[in-house]
Amino acid sequence: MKRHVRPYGDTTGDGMVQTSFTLPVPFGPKADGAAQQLANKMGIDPAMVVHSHAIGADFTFFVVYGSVGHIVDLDEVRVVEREYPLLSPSEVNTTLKKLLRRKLVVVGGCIGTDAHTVGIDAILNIKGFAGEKGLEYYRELKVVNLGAQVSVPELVRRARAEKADAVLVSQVVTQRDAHVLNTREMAAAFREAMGDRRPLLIAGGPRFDPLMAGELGVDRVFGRGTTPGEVASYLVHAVQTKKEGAA
Amino acid sequence: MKRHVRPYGDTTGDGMVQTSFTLPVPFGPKADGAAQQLANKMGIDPAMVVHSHAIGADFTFFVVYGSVGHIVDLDEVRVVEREYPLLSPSEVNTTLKKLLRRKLVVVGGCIGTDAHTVGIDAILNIKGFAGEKGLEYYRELKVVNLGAQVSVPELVRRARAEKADAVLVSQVVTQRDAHVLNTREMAAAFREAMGDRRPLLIAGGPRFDPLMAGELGVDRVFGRGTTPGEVASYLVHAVQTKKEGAA
Amino acid sequence: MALLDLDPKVVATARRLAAKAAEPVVAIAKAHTTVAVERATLRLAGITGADSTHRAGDVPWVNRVVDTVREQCGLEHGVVLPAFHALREHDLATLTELAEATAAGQVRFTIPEGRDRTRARKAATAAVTRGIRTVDRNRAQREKLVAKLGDPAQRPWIYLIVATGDIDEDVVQAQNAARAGADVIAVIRSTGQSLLDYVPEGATHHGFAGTYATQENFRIMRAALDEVSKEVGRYVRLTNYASGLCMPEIAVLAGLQRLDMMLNDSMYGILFRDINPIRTFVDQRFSRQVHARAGIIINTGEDNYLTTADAVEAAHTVTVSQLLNEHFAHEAGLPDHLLGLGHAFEINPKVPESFRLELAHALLARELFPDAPLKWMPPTKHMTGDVFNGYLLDGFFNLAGVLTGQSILLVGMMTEAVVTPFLSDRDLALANVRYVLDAAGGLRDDFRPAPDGLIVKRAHQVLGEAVDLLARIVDDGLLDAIADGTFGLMKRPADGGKGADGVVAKADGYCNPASDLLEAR
Amino acid sequence: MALLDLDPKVVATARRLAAKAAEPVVAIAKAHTTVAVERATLRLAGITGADSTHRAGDVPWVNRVVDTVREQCGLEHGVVLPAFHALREHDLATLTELAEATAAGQVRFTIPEGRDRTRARKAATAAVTRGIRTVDRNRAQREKLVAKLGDPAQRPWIYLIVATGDIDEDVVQAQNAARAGADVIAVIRSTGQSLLDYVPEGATHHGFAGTYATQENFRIMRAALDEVSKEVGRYVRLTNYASGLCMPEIAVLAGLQRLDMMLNDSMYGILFRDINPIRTFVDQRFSRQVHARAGIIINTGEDNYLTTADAVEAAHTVTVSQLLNEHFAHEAGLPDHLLGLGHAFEINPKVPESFRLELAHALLARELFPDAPLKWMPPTKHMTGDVFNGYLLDGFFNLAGVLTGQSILLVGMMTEAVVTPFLSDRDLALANVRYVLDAAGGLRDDFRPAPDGLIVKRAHQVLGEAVDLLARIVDDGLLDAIADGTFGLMKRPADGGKGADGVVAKADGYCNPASDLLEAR
Ligand code: B12
Ligand code: B12
Ligand SMILES: Cc1ncc(COP(=O)(O)O)c(C=O)c1O
Ligand SMILES: Cc1ncc(COP(=O)(O)O)c(C=O)c1O
Repeated sequence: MKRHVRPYGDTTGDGMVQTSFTLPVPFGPKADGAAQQLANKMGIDPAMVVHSHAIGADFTFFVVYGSVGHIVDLDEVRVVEREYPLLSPSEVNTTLKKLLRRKLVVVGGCIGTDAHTVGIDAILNIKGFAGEKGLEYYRELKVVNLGAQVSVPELVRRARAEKADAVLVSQVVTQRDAHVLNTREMAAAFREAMGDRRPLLIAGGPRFDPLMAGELGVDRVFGRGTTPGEVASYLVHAVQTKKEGAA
Repeated sequence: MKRHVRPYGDTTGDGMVQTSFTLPVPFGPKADGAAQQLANKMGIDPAMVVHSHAIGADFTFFVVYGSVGHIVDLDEVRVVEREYPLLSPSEVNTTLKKLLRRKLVVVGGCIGTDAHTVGIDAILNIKGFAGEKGLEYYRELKVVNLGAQVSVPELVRRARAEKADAVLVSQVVTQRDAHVLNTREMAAAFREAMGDRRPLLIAGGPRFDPLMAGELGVDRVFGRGTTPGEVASYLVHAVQTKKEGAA
Repeated sequence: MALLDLDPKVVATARRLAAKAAEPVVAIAKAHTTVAVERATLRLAGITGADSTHRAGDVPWVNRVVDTVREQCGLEHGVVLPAFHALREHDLATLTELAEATAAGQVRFTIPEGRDRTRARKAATAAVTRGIRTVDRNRAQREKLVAKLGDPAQRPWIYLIVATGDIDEDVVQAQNAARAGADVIAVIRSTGQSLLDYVPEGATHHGFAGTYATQENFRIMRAALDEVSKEVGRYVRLTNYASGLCMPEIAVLAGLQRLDMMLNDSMYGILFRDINPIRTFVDQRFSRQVHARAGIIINTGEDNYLTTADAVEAAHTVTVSQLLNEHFAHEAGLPDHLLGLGHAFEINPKVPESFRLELAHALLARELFPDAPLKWMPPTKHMTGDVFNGYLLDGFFNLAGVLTGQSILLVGMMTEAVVTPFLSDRDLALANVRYVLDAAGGLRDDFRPAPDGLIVKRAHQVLGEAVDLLARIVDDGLLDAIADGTFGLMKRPADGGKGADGVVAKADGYCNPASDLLEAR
Repeated sequence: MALLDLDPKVVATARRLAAKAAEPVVAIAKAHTTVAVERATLRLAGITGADSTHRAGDVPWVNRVVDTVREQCGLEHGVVLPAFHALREHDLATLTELAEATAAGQVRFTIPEGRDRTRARKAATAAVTRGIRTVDRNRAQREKLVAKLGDPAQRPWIYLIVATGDIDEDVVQAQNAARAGADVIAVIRSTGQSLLDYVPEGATHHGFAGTYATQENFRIMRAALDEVSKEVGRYVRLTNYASGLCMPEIAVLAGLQRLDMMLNDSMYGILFRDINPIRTFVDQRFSRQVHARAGIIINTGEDNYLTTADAVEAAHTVTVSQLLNEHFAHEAGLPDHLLGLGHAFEINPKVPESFRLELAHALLARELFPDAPLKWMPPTKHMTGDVFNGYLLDGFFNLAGVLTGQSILLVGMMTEAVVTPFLSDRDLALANVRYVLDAAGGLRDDFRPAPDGLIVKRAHQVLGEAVDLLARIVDDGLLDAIADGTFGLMKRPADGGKGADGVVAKADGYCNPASDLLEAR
């Protein structure tokens, strides 16, 4: 694979992209010009405003096609690479048993006012996701699923009571950055309540970027399409690392 | 209207845009990261890669949503403003009659290998476009429609033979910039053959930007959605200006 | 014209079983009241406003009064007796004054007896009657406006959501949506509201993924829609949510502000907000009585089951729930033409013949409830970030709505999996609906499911499964069925859930003029 | 199952009139040859390659020979007599050597007489027979591959266009398209090619909005598709264009390189490329004879009329043209199963009930030509830059194809109004088709146009108008009808148009072994 690539329309290097947006400008040639300007600022040049229509008296919607000059440098792409092996459920169980000689305790739920449990259930419930069984299926995991709309204080209390090794929170609603605010609040509460002895903190949801773990104050972030096996494998890896660190 | 505006998703100033493109990169987290990088370079930040799927083994298609930081400055928007009044057919006829005391001769066609006559016919044929009659309907215009795939030499020859006041060419195919190359070639040929006594040169087609007239070497460019009335009114205006210049 | 050839005997059995399954729950609902029912009653009696001096933020006066009454003399006799008795005792002119005095600790609530009781009851009845008259006037006003401006020219009615979190932005979006063709505007609520045990006050601007339901927001939006209704020449309806812990109060506010439809399901709160089942059934009954009086179309929430359960496997649970919702609604006085029973286009599009299966389900609902204004909900679960594909799927959803004669079409958004709708999403979605209605509006005439074909067989199968499940529910009890995860795979035991402590068994002398007036219809 | 209840007598009348209208034109076609027919004959006889020393760029050897023959002794006796005579006279081994000698001015062509004539004829027949055997072998090879790899699992077959202008990029796109589900790949030609009076040579990389049709490009793409056919486990068909001034030659090249379908319309070149009508009808007859021999499905171009004329007003002209194309094809030896008659979804989507009108037109074609592999063309004219809306429209086009049992579905692109398709456009378009086929594949079973409903009435009306128009054409003559703008509103007089000077009236002694062999079938 080449290091430098550009978008591909129908010819290598043509740079073609499609974009659409609304501007708060009445429909007309001036609006098209404004769309063209925006597209140019986005690096699309030449930009073709191929469609525009009025939305009410004050807005115009546009579709623009054109070629961007930007070059993607693949060496500069930062992604959270999975730094641990994907284990099968039985490998997870054997390793955990050896490491801990007790079940690993996982407490999960949706925090804040978020009631989207399907995602966390996909990770935790036996039923699982994408053909993989959820964490409840793993013999060496004890799973406590608190469900929806759990308040942060309640979560901390339950995590403490259950002696949780890991806390998994889901955040699906992202309007006004609710997911970011809630997760930060959660991380701060655990830090305050338990300091270094806090459990592993894991956040997940379709609009999280795994690169955000640091700024959110959690150990790991999982995004859209996560499978239970990835999470179980990570848990093993994290426990292992912790043990090694402690030893 | 404000001078500075940003794209509008659901809140003033949120800057939200949608974009989609393909990168020549195999599907996977790294590809998503590459898409994110490109979106960032386009000024979308934060950028959400909300969808990606493989196209074959070597390409990935993406849909990205996010907020652009760019601000559109409406004062900087350059559009070709109609600097002449829109006239009714009878106004066009009366004015031309007064100005010329003969019919104004218009020669039109699609040049190069372009065979898309619907656009030029929409302007020239009686039937017209968008409820307006075409130029053939105007008593004081003599229209010679050469149809499709007219070569440039043939066009120059006919324009000369007909003593054309204006030559209207249409270009619809734009792949590999065919429209730009053909139009430039046409303008150069008229310049060479007739110098200053060349007829008015008008180009039209859905992917032309009216701002391009200068670089194409023509007097005026009409884009998508042009109506016959606009063209007729422009002809009157141009003839008038020429007369005044000559006087 | 009936296309499925359903057996009327099977249909009658289904209805009989639903009634039987609902019976014990109706009995429970009648035997209890809740803090929310009592607050709703006082709101009908005229209390408004909030205690803005309270350190926990604005607390509505009605909560102060009901909470204090409960503390001091219990709610088992209802709130109006102690409240109106105290009003007279302390010589206060209005309920608001009573509330202020309550907050200041100056009022002592007791259950009046004998003549005091009669007097309090009378005063309360008079006050509540005034409230109900406002509701009646609003209903008449709606009828007048509809007569004058007209209903939408076509079925299905086009139902659009706004969800900015800010009532002022909502107004912009709603008016533009109406101009672009929306017949019904729903203002989605902020994520947290359903678990609040009070109704916020005033105009609000900071909801998360929705705007708070408040009386003032209702008023603002209704006024905005009245304005645009005139402009577009048809009466544009307004919808909100009578659900969550304040279901009955919000129903009252809707009646007072001339809302036209309300999301109001008999089980949604239990299943999807983990609200206590008894609380929900009690609140639900009262709120539906209010809706019946106000002429408000309710919208039920069966679509939600298909977001947590599989739309093919769980298809019959939708039918069962529709039949239960129908029964509860009838029992509370709602006629068929106010029953916006819900269902949804949520089959995984990868399932072979998914579109035909959708048609089977949609047609089954249509033929089971021929006079109900069915609400047809768009794909959500299988929408992805591929907005092109989403736009297509929404087009086929629209077509299914047209082919099966749905009454209210909730317009799907291509950005369903991405964000709450952009202005342009709504506009594009309406263009999609318009295309389908214009281009294929009459295609229903040419749609004749093959007898014994996939569609007919599937509809019969779902109905059969629904009857079986209803029989099991009759045997086990509806509350146990809910506890077992029958609906949407959510398991909700009867004694669990939020708001259970707001439920109160009625005493023998329980008095509630609102219930009496509404029940008397 | 017939849904329209067409009157078999009216249908028979329509066919009878079409045959009558075509008759004089067939007579003209038989009485003439063209430079292109003669070149095609020589190509069958084995000539290949080009004169790359010529200052005007590569000139195919076949053009040098035919032009020189014409100059020196005319073409009215056909090219093979003078050519093969010269071969022997000058003792040359191959036609290519003859061409080189011709270019060097060393050959003098004459019409052989007596034994010379017989010898030349025999040699030519032997050579042409070898060419035809290659065509036969390719046909057999196709049958073998189809038997081994299989045909597409579903109808309609999915037909996709590639149009990069560069054969190498085309290969990438075509293979990916096949992997994503395409059953047929069409390589669109460069804008200018149809007016070239020669076929370019070799692999090409610089077409405008399409790739030149050359023998080498055909070979490259067929090989690439053979490769991907194995991978995807079904025989992926290849399409190109036997149209323009080189129609017969390209038909021959297609037969020699095992192409599977060819765009080949009896009037397209006249109407949309302003090619001389007589030239077109002569070339068309020969090319169809070649296609018949090669087992190549032809695709006709009625869709184009609806881009210049209105799809509702001109619907009957499509039917008339299909009937004419059918007749010309039958006359040239093509059986029904090779007749990919064209029609299109081009009604303005703003027209009320546009989708049902599309269904009426599509079903009419289906029932008029039950055994023809109809080619169903997507919306193009009413596609705009609103790609979301375009994607939806394409979805309904796909649905119309499924509901009316079309055989070959040309996949529409959301960027139709913008650019020649991007890689991703094709991929998204295929996802659209897949959704519709999977989700609604069987919906045809439930589609029963209401008797006397809009669809049935419209179909009858269009057929009626077609019969009336055919009657008028029989009276006025087809050539005059074309001159009057009957089809696609394009007016093309019989003596106008490009390539007229390439038409030659056959002399009595005209000799063309290819015609003889093909005619003899
Ligand atoms: C189902 C659904 C609901 C159901 C939820 C039922 C339930 N019990 O969960 C119901 C109908 C109740 C609902 C209600 C609402 N919803 Co909702 N809903 C959806 C929907 C259609 C699907 C979500 C889903 O289930 N996805 C499937 C799961 C498997 O995917 P996932 O959540 O991404 O999870 C995966 C990964 O992200 C990851 N993951 C997720 N969490 C975690 C946690 C951990 C620890 C790990 C490791 C991994 C992980 O693993 C999972 C498997 O891969 C989406 C739209 C869509 N198509 O995405 C809207 C959507 C999420 N809802 C939305 C909204 C706004 C609401 C409401 C607030 C609307 C309202 N105002 O009434 C309400 C209220 C809900 C509330 N209080 O939170 C918005 C959110 C907008 C935003 N970005 O802010 C969406 C995007 C729709 C929209 N466009 O408006 N909703
Ligand atoms: C109709 C059509 C055809 C018809 C043309 C029939 C005819 N006699 O014109 C047929 C079927 C023959 C055809 C063939 C081809 N087409 Co074509 N065709 C179209 C289509 C569907 C519509 C164009 C149209 O008629 N628009 C309506 C008219 C009224 O609009 P308009 O042209 O924009 O004109 C307006 C203005 O632009 C302006 N205007 C235009 N010209 C002028 C001139 C003057 C002087 C003025 C003042 C104004 C003016 O005024 C008009 C009225 O407002 C478009 C796709 C689309 N939806 O746009 C593809 C399209 C233009 N075709 C395309 C192609 C590639 C071809 C082919 C080359 C394909 C092939 N390789 O075989 C062939 C060959 C044609 C050739 N040699 O040029 C591409 C061009 C891609 C590109 N941007 O380069 C398009 C965009 C489709 C696509 N996405 O691939 N086509
Ligand atoms: C029936 C019903 N009620 C209420 C709601 C809204 O939820 P909440 O009560 O959380 O505002 C929904 C959500 O779509 C619903 O379907
Ligand atoms: C029947 C037919 N032939 C040929 C063509 C291709 O045109 P050209 O001959 O210019 O390559 C088309 C275009 O779509 C067509 O429909």
